[in-house]
Amino acid sequence: MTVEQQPATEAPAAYLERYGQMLLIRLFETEMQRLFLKGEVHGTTHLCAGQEAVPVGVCSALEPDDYLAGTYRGHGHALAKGTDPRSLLAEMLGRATGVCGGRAGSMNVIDVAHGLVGCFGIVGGSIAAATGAAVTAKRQGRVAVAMFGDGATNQGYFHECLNFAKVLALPAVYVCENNFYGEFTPMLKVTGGGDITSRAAAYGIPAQTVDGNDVWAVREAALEAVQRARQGRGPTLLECQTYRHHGHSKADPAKYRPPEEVERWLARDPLNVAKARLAEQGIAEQEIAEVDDAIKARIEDAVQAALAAPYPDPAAENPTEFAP
Amino acid sequence: MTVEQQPATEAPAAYLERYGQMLLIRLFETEMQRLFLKGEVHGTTHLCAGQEAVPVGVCSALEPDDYLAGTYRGHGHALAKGTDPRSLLAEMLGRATGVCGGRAGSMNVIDVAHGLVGCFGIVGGSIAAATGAAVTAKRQGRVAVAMFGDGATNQGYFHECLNFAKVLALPAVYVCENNFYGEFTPMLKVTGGGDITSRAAAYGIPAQTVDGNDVWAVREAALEAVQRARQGRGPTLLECQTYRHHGHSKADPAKYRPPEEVERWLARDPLNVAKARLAEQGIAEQEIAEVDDAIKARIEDAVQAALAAPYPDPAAENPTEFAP
Amino acid sequence: MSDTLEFRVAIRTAIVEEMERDESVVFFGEDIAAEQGGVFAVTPGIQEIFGAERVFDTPISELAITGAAFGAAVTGLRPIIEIMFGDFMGLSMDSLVNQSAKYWYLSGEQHAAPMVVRSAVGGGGRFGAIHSQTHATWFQGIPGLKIAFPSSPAEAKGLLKAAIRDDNPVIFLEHKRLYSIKGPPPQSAEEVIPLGRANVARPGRDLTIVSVGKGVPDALQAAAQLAENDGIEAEVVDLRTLRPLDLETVLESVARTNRLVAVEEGPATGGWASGLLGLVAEHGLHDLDDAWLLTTGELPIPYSPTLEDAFIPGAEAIASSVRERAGVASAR
Amino acid sequence: MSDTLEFRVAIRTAIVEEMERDESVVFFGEDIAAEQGGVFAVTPGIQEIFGAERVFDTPISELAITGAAFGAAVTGLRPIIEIMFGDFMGLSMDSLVNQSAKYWYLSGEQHAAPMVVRSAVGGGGRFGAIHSQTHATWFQGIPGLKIAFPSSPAEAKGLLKAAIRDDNPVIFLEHKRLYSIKGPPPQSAEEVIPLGRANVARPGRDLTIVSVGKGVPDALQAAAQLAENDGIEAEVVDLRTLRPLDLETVLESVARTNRLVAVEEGPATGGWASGLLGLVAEHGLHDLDDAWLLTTGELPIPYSPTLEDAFIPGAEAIASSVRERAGVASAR
Ligand SMILES: Cc1ncc(C[n+]2csc(CCOP(=O)(O)OP(=O)(O)O)c2C)c(N)n1
Ligand SMILES: Cc1ncc(C[n+]2csc(CCOP(=O)(O)OP(=O)(O)O)c2C)c(N)n1
Ligand SMILES: [Mg+2]
Ligand SMILES: [Mg+2]
Repeated sequence: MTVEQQPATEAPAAYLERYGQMLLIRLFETEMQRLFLKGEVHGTTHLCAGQEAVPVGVCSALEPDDYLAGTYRGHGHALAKGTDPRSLLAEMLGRATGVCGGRAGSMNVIDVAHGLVGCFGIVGGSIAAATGAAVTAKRQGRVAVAMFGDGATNQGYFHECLNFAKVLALPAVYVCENNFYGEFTPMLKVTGGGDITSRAAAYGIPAQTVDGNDVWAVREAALEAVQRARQGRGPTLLECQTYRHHGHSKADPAKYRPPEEVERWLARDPLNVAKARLAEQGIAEQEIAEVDDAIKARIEDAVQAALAAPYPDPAAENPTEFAP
Repeated sequence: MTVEQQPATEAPAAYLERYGQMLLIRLFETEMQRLFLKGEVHGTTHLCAGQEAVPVGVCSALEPDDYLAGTYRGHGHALAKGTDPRSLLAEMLGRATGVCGGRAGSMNVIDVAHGLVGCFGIVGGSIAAATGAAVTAKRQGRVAVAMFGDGATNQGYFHECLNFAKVLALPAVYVCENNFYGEFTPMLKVTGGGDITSRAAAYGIPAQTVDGNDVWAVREAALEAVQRARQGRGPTLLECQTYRHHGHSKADPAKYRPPEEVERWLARDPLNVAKARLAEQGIAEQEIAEVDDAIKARIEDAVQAALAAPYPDPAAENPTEFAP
Repeated sequence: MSDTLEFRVAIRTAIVEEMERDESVVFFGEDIAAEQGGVFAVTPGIQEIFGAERVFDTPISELAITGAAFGAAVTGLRPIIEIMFGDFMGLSMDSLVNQSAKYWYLSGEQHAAPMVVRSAVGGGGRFGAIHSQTHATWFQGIPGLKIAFPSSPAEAKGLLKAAIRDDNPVIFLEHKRLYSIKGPPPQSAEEVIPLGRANVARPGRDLTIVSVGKGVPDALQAAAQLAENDGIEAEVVDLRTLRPLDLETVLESVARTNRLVAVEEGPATGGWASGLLGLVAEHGLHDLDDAWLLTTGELPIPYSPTLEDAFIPGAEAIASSVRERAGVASAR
Repeated sequence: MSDTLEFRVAIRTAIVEEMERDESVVFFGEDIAAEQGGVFAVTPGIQEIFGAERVFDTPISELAITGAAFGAAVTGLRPIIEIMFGDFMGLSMDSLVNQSAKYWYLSGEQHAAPMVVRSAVGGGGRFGAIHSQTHATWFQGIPGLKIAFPSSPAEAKGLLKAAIRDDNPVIFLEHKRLYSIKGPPPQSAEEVIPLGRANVARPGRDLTIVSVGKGVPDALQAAAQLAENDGIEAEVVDLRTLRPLDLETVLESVARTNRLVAVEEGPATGGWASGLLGLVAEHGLHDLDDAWLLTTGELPIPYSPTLEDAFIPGAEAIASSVRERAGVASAR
């Protein structure tokens, strides 16, 4: 297969598209929070607001049939990979029209048609899923991406899978969304050596720290990693530094974070960073406003559709334990 | 607790003692092989002949009440830590007089009285055991050592435990006996990056490559690591390069190793290296011969005792599932 | 002492009391020391009492946490660890099964591995398939492990104290849906409930309902309904531990009632309930006039509320299963 | 085709035939491709046939191996992996339980995880407590997993072929003491034995002996002895798979014989045998005149030959247990 690298610089329309994708995720999360408080989202949910640039930048470097494995903080992973917000939202609300029929819920979304191998509730699980997908991808000329957090780099999964991918030269890209906390615990307190890229380097895997709040910085690093993978030159690790705007999950007010730190990161909201870039590119405010409206409408529609959808009827469902 | 470092240079008697300890292990392994072929050692067994300098050098840097966790290739680990060859040999033969009453066998020896936390049949298990022992040791001013192979550095245990020990500043010493093979597979084929010390370095753990066939080189590195641990400065990794003289286990003729490689390592037999050093130290051949005879007699005695010992009588045994 | 005890407070109190009593007890896990005291807010403020040497947060490394607990236990400490959700216990399994469980026996009884592994388990909270499992049956067949699963605040406190004092590795299950339950406190603060003895939580003559954990309050509620509405007097046996299994108490109960239903929040195949029934059949076949299981389907636990509610057998399901099997039309 | 088939050859042949048949089948594990073909010399030369893209050795990383198999399976390959000894499956458990087993259901039946996890299991080889376990019961309670445990070379071949073709994750157990056993080959090379159907390995009218894996040849040997020496005609049911569990076949047998013994190389508490007995009690109580278990003690598996031999129930133990329970003094 010939490997053509997509250009890191894009046409203005593409810039707007990235922005729109990030906004889609942001508004999705806003709705999730609202719907959670209304009792429509059940159990728990982990919002990724603030981290949108990472999945959007990464997925902009992928072909539609490449694979992505995300996490319990996975709404952005799914949306960036192409999952329909309608079916994602319905899933979150436990409705029969959800992408998994309401069986999976917020933490475990799977969307095979869009190459979303799954979102994984076990910290580190996405790393294994993508590593395995990369075994398949190698045959197909495809690439498999794992999304995971800083905390996941302390899991055996991380170590075993990165080494495994390296020795088998798998076409995998390991994307660490370093948001500097695992639940309530600061990353530096639990990460020996304090540096994630050097862990990959120890396996002989090229690694790079990326501004995870700049979607184009992420895109550029991802393009290089994806090209390396497709050319048979093995895995790459990207450490995308970013920040979550909310607490770890619905129950967490995130009081453990110093206000100055939060301020600093809010000032670098990836949507603001992107808007500044759009302005630099000479894209008119009007055009941006149109995107804003379109995305808002899309989310609105998804919410309406989901709320109107039925819950699965246990008496009518005919689930099978095994594939036939 | 005051930390007094033992000198790396030793009195001549100590030189002879190290040599004798290595010889004890070597002759033990020779007997193990013989007894295996005679059907007296059951199941399987993993010999450490060729690697004696590592446990002997490491244990020479320890106090008797420090902890050691060894592996299924653990006869040397146990003997170096002080397990009586009589009770070890009896255990190997499945006799009631074995250090574990014949219940454990070759791969799972435990000798609490000598600080041998255990020998662990799971690759990487020793790393966890020593890490946990180091949690206790930290309170006691003691040190805990893990012995493990190159192959074990690909296990989740390695990664999780080294990071754990680093962030908790545990008094642990991680000793990798790099004998360049895990079973039939060359280390380089399965070890991304090809270098073990850089993995530790990635966790911020000081690491050093050591000539694992020179007991005094091992001792020197171990003394430094043990001192670091006792002073509260956290864990160290030592990669001791060495070679096994036999195949992986009883069933393995080790044909996968290039003859030149085997030759090269046999020429650096740790016993020969030690003998050369003894000569340098001006220790007379006569003195060495006396040690040889004493060790031979000790092993002979252990073999006789073990062969004469009864098998455990299942009808008379009264094992308990739980500690009372 | 207050009149009622909350389940999560019972857990916390047991830990605090035992840490005060024995300074070899240490406690660690993910986010357990952080301000909130774990994701279920069970252990806040414990680090403040006992200091960071005895109570500390760890990296997200279930295997290291469990392995470290093992190594610490066999060298003289008595670790309590938290593996946040029981679902994560697969990551811990090797160390528990191959190290902790076997140490006492394999060492020729030189030393045991006194440690407690606490986890939140069970469904009903809409946490989905990977945060709702009950891992007891993964471990029930492992000699050398004890498995405790309390059913009320007082039981939780007494069993956890026993687990901490026990010289063996104890897997301790805390059902999420019990954390906020309040109940009468133990008779005395010192009360320790021995591991391995089932409890007749309600006497009855018509049938025996056996369960454990949250199944017990469900069974008690069902029994109350059955007594009131149907004139059926169900005896409820709380197993308390799934290993060791107190078969005697169950057999004694069945000898009186001749009917047995075992209620498990999990599938019938490979569950503890079917195993219990099998042991009763082996040892008390001729006392049995009827025996059956009330379990979940043979599926993972679904997220959607309608599906999850239908999936998990609660008090209603128990009561109607008894009515149906007893051929009683509900009085209601 | 030769007259007799060795168990290890049966395994190898099944892999080779299925890899020839379907090029999405891949095979990896520790030292499986190396010259010897794994520590039990089961798979030599397979890499030579299919190349290093389809057959390869891995690092010693059970969790990565299993996780990679999962990821590969859900994207279109059909991996066979070897986790050398069943004892190591604790390291693999998280991925199997939380990823592979749940994929079909959780995804809303978008895709399954077709994969086979082969391991050597069982005692009797003096390998000690950490290399002799049978991990089936760790997984039996996990919906979505199949568990196959063949009892003879022909069964091994047919069941492994079925497992490879199955769209679900299958745990495949190979008893170490069977590897060198020879037996009649399957009727045809194409024979595939469906997963989930038990086999009446020997018909009989007096009692039913249920087992799986090596328990089946042991039971057959015991049945032959009992027939010859004691005039007892035992029916032997080979479960073949522990999930799904073919209860029907067992119930039919018990309906004929009214007596059941389940033989398991493992402890009674938390084992599959007690669970099977429980399910029989639930569904066939009134067919049962007697039911019991023959298991190991509630202990880890000891190393010493005298201890191990006494620990594991073999043909002799089965025969004498039947005699004892039937009140028959041995004819010998
Ligand atoms: C194996 C496992 N351990 C613990 C948890 C509970 N948990 C969920 S998210 C989380 C923090 C993960 O931190 P990180 O990897 O940095 O990702 P983030 O949540 O910050 O995106 C923890 C501990 C889990 N889901 N799985
Ligand atoms: C978890 C686990 N996986 C696999 C094995 C089988 N096994 C025993 S020793 C060994 C090789 C280990 O290599 P290394 O760590 O280099 O140690 P060495 O044997 O060379 O001393 C393997 C794969 C095991 N015992 N445990
Ligand atoms: Mg994080
Ligand atoms: Mg090695």
